[in-house]
Amino acid sequence: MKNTDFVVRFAGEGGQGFLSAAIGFASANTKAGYHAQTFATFPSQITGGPTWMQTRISINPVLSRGDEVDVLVVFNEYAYEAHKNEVKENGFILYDSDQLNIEDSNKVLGIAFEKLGKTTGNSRAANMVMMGALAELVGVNLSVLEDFVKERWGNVERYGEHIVPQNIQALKLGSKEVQERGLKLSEIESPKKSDTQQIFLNGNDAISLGAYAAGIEYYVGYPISPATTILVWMEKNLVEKNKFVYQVSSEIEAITAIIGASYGGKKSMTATAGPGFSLMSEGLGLAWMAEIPIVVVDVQRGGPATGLPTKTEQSDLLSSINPAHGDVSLPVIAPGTVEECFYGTIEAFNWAEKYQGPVILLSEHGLAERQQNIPKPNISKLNVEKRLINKSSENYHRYESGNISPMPIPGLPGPYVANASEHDKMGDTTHLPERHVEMTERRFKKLDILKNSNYEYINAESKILLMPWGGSKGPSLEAYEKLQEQNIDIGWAYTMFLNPLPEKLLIELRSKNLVIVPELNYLGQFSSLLRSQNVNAQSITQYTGLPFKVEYLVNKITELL
Amino acid sequence: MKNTDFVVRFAGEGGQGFLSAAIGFASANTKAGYHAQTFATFPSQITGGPTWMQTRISINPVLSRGDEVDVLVVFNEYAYEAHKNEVKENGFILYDSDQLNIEDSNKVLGIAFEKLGKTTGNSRAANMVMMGALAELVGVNLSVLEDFVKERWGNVERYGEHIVPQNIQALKLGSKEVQERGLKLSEIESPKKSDTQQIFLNGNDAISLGAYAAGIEYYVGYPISPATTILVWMEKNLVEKNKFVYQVSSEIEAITAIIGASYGGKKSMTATAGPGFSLMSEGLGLAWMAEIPIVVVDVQRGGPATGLPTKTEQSDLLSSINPAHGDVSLPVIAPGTVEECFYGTIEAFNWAEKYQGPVILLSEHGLAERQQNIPKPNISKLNVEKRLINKSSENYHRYESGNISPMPIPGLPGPYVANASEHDKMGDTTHLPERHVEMTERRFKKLDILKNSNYEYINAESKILLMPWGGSKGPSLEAYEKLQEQNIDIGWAYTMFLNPLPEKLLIELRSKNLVIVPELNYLGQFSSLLRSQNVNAQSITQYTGLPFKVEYLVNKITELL
Amino acid sequence: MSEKKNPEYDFKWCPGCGDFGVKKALEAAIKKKTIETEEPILNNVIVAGIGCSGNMVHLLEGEQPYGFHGLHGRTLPVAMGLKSSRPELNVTVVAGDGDFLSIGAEHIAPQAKRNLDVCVVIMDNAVYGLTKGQSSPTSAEGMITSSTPYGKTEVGFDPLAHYLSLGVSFVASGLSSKIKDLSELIYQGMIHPGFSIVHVQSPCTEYNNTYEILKGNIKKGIEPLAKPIDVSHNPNDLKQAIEVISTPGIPLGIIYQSKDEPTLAQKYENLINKSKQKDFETLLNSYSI
Amino acid sequence: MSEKKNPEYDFKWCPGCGDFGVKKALEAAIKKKTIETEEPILNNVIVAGIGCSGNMVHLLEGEQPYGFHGLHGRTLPVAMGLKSSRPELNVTVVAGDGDFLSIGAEHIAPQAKRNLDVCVVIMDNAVYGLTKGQSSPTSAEGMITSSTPYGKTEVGFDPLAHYLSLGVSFVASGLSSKIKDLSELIYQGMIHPGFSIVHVQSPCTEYNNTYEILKGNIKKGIEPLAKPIDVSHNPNDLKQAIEVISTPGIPLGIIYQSKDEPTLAQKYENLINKSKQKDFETLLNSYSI
Ligand SMILES: Cc1ncc(C[n+]2csc(CCOP(=O)(O)OP(=O)(O)O)c2C)c(N)n1
Ligand SMILES: Cc1ncc(C[n+]2csc(CCOP(=O)(O)OP(=O)(O)O)c2C)c(N)n1
Ligand code: SF4
Ligand code: SF4
Ligand SMILES: [Mg+2]
Ligand SMILES: [Mg+2]
Repeated sequence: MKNTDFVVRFAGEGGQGFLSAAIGFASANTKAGYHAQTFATFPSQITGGPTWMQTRISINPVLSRGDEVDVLVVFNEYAYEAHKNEVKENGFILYDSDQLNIEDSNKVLGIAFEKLGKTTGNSRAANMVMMGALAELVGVNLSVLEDFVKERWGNVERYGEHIVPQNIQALKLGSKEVQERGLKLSEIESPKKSDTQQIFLNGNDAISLGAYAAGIEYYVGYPISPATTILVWMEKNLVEKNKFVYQVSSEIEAITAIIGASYGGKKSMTATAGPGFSLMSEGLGLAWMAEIPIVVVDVQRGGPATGLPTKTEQSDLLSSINPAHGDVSLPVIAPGTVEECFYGTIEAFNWAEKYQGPVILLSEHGLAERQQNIPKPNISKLNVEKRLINKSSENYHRYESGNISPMPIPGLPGPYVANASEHDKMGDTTHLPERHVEMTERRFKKLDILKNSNYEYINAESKILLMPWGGSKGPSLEAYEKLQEQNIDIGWAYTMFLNPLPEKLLIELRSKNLVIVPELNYLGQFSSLLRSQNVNAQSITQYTGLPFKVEYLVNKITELL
Repeated sequence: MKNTDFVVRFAGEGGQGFLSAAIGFASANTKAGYHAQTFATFPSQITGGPTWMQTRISINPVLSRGDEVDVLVVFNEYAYEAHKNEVKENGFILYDSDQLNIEDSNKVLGIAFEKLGKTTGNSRAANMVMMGALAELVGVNLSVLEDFVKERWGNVERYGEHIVPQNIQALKLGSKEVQERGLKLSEIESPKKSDTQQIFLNGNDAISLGAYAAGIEYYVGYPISPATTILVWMEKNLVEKNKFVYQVSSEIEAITAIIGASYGGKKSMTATAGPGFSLMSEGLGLAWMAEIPIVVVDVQRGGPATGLPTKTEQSDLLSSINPAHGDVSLPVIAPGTVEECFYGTIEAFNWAEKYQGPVILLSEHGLAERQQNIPKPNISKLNVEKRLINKSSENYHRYESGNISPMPIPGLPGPYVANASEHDKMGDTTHLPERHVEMTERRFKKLDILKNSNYEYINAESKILLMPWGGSKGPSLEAYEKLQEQNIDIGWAYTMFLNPLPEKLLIELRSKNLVIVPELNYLGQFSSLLRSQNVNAQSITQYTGLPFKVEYLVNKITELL
Repeated sequence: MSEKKNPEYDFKWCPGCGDFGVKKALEAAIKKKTIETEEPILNNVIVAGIGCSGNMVHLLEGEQPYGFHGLHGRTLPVAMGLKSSRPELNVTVVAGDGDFLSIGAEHIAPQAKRNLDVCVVIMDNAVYGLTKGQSSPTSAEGMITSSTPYGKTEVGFDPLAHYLSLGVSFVASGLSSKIKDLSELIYQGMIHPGFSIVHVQSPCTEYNNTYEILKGNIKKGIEPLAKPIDVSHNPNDLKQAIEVISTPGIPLGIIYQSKDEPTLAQKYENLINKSKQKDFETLLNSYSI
Repeated sequence: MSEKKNPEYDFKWCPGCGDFGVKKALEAAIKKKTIETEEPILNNVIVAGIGCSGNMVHLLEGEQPYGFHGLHGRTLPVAMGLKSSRPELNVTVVAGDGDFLSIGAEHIAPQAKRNLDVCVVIMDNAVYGLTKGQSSPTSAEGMITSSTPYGKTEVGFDPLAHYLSLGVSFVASGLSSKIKDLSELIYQGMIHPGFSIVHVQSPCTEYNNTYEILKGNIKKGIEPLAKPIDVSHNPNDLKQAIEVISTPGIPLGIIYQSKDEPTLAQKYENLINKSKQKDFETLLNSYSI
């Protein structure tokens, strides 16, 4: 039987340049029609330090990073020691035999990458030798990599005419080394060519593209891992007429500036991570109170406080719904895949305009740093909400109607005061009890507009549901499929719309005996929210800074059944 | 039958000086052995504007402000119009007949306060005439006020020898006016002299005194209503050797400075209200992460955002338990009476030292501005926790033992790094998954130490419990007593220790069919927390900026039974 | 006294409060600006801080501009968001000394370095009015307030020197009781292309009544502390500006005004010229495999 | 290279990073201070910001002082809490230009006005190192970074002028590669009674390598930008100090040092003398009825 997927891990020291090789390998395979997902953890230091990245290649869409490693490529001794135990029983470890000296076993495979590469005449072909060896080991047709090489370096004017044949030669040398030793995983099935075009990107790129598709006009932010790349993307791509992007001096400036811009009529966003998000508490309350649409992206990292900047966690849920003092309940959308990062961002902008207030897009390190292929979005099919703008002239009252009212925009009719204190219909401060009642109810009633969102719901008859959120979706879905294979009676529910939950889904959840929530935090934050909404929910938690493994979930779920 | 209590309301324009008369009246009655509680709302403007204050006098400890008014004293037309409808069927309205012209009815009583006052030779005796009239109306023995006058102005060197007889004369004139017209509520019973000495103060004073009793050494804060008076108290009373108090430049400076001071070994506190509390989010996460004991007082006001600075609300509960990103669950103590403000503050300091982390004291405007008599605390009976300080010399590791470890203090042995990033046993940054697991569990396990606190639990057999929190305790208890009189089967549970809840109480709560939670917010924040802890709880909410009325609660509770 | 826009609004300044004068001056400046530039009043936005001063935004009489009354200390970033996205608006910030120089102090330098084209009017009463009389950065060392019962231990903050050192491109100093002069200063700040601050002495009659000190009292032989700047002063000269603020007393008038310093909007315009126009499809295609 | 205190600590500066030099200088200054004042090393606390620079607190070698590694931008208030409550400690702040001058900028003026007696060592590389190369306040206008791909539109911030204008009572400027000189500056800052800032040029070899510009390169004919201050300079004279920083280039040495300005601790001492000793019973009795 052929394999349907495999996992290759590359491990060494930051700066050794193997990361681009790893991404190149993933990308080459996606070009051939395979699906790929990368996973990496970095130390917080800038250069050097133990670094690794793995790529899972599959004939099906990849749900998780892969529990175990089929082939490990190591670039130093430390990497070998740190990772050797995660290689599968029948997997392989590959290394440059001139650089490392690893005790021999039938698992371990030393090839003189560097030396063989140089024989092609290209002094930098070592990685190509390595990739050729890899392809042979995992049973990927060498032509997949050859095509990649041709496209990547095919521009003769730029790269000269030698580089392509040299690299192909290197690929072959690597492949031959492996062939000669007769080592091989069982072959992988040929890719099923998908009928939709694919793009290959990470979660933060997907969020940035989603914001662009939703018509973002204003972005300011302050650098913070793992959200910085969104700022960098915007700085590159949002410098346009009638748009504005800026690195501001703090997260407090960021949140209040985007509120100012949105008050001025612009679709506005900022992105941050935990520490910056906490600093935005007061500003988020202002946007809620004054009813100003904004999108705030929180790319979660390990918390609390400065926490674990380069590790993943899903522990900002409680504080993103209720970040500030007073009665607030912020809408939260938590994408679970790179694709959902794109569509979830568009929905976040739509929600902000629909209910006229702040929306939190709750992403996470594990999505931000993951490279993945997804179907290329079709622009013409995207639904983008426009702002409802007031045009009526005389004595318009911004906060009068019981529900959503068109927003007046400076320069246009309907001047009012956007007010963080309790206010009357034109925005002037008031302390009248009946006004606080009226306005509080107005602010909460608007949330009803957001309660008809999509959700996944499979095997609805089962009295027990598996319901992960955010980036735990992938490993949970894979676990769910494993349980289905074992004919275990369990249902599946999922939505990225965490607050407010889709109304119909909530009714379903309440009818279950148990809703199992895999989530990457200590408190079991989502299950706790579900219980407060009268759902009998229980969490499977993990707080290691790493995503779930599928096997772990299968075991834990089975224990709960 | 004699009355057991009555309510007098004084209403006019800020600056008219009747507020001190109102407090004087309350204080005079407490001197005689009555119990008193004042209640006031102020406009946010500084001088002028509609202002009122009411005093409830009783032979029993006063639980709530009193739903209805027995006697209304008005100082202008607007006050008459605004308050007349809250006077009881058989109540009275008192005013200065030379200043106001109010249509006559048998309820309304004009007396020439000013003019009569002047006849005593003291040009400022108008308020004394008014108080004399009041005493006669409500059936308080005039000697109560005479004693008050003697004590207040008895210092002959300071006030001269005329003022006391003049004021007593004024009291008598007022009293006589009322007598002559034959108006009177039914008489109030004589006070039961209590055997403990009483003091008369408001909630913020009680918090300040509590902090002092607990050994506070460091206070910095930033002004904000309704917490400012705590800062002002400290500025007056904490300027001492080895103590420090300062007005700093923002709430962010306040929270991080008290963390620095506590790291240095000092018992530290700050006080704020909603907007300032939101700004402290990140700092609170730091204290949790680095395990630094601090007390943060949040005197709640109407929210969200700038909200309703001069009105009361209980809407910061969710954000005080979970103010910041990441896995945190801050201990929260919410006093329900002025007395509990005192003892709750001591407990907050004790908790901070016991579990070595931040503790939130959640008070509210309604407590801060309420003057009340409480039994004078007995210093010798107070339990005050001292800091557990490390003294061991060699290679001490601050975060090593599984549980609480003594804190090293700069200058003493055991240097370590207090670290907001995840850390190892000596406080150095680490990203190791096993360390994040170990330290996260360490931080949460410490909360167990706090789970054996006191609680009230009455009529334990009932399957339905009434369980208010914070300042809603008083009116709820009064409602509970009314329900008891009606022989309705309902139990009572109460604690100021909201997070973590006393373990035994939580077990009890889980065994109930219904726990009814009166609370002053929209979301039903405490019942939602209880539900998340598997308690079948439901809220009675109110979000007017005002405290509950007893009658309202009785009706709402009855509906739920 | 100001007529309320609507009967529910429940804030009034105390009798004699300096902010009344600032209100009149601001109203006149806005009026002049709308007339001179022929721009509609609706192009005006008042961004207010939290303090007695910030209530300005609700108390303005006559034809109403837009208003934003947000958080304590955050006027400038709100104004930054608004002005950088809508450069055609006339954005005026009103705030108190506590709001602007204590909790909001961090926001001044960035706007100065960017040269954001907004006009800031600070009502300095050297005290926290709305929270009932605590010390503020501009309170003098030794001053007794409710939060400094034994005297303030911080050196009083010199706002004008601070603005100049940060490179604020228009700095003026006014007195709330000199309404006409003040109005002209605010107007000049509004039309100045760049970051403008009009720092106004606006006494708090309730907690820090400085009228007599500022205006002097001939009968009592008290010299006025606040005096108009000599007409010979050239505000384009930074050195002269520094000298003006270094002489004792409070100078009234335009202290400094830079010439031809590009505004943030102009600088951003240059960036746009450097960058290539994008469209969504192109961006998407850069991720093609 | 620095030996790690323990094997778990997983941060190292990049090869050539300026912060290595600062580390050595700081170690030497602490050593000298403990010897000269005969105070134990345990009386030293290093309060660090978040940035490559802040990792200093974990990388110090030898006998260990206490450390505090908290939040981005909040070194000064932590130091304020610590020093105002424990005046006998030697508190040193280490932070980067982003930490100190951007997100933490609001905290400088208050400490200057209070004259809090701590010594601040800023590692200025004119870039955000730890977040991988965005612009910082001290980046020059026009500089290309990952967050300013078309050039920075803000005027570069002049930290030394800023410190002087705020009244910081000791201001020095150092270069990370001149370890001995730098160490002496830090030592002087530590023993100066009052708020001291030693602002260090500490190049980031990864994102903004300015070694050549700062130190010059004779072969290429590049003059050094950083030059020692002339020995004739009198640092007690503020006017001279302003002149020193106004001449082109980066001056190295003590720029300004005030004389006899009381520290916060001294001022607070005066307050205590004014206030009456209280005890709990007396306070309680003031509420008696
Ligand atoms: C975050 C926050 N902290 C504190 C407050 C309370 N507060 C309201 S106004 C004010 C100070 C007002 O002083 P200033 O800015 O000088 O204005 P003024 O009232 O004197 O005009 C403060 C501290 C608040 N609203 N928000
Ligand atoms: C509140 C908050 N915002 C942002 C960050 C992310 N962050 C970490 S270091 C840093 C900037 C570092 O620059 P600098 O202070 O100049 O130090 P350097 O790394 O250059 O030494 C930032 C923005 C954070 N940790 N906390
Ligand atoms: S308190 Fe002072 S600043 Fe506030 S309104 Fe009254 S006089 Fe004006
Ligand atoms: S990124 Fe720059 S500042 Fe950070 S360690 Fe490397 S060289 Fe030093
Ligand atoms: Mg003020
Ligand atoms: Mg830097």
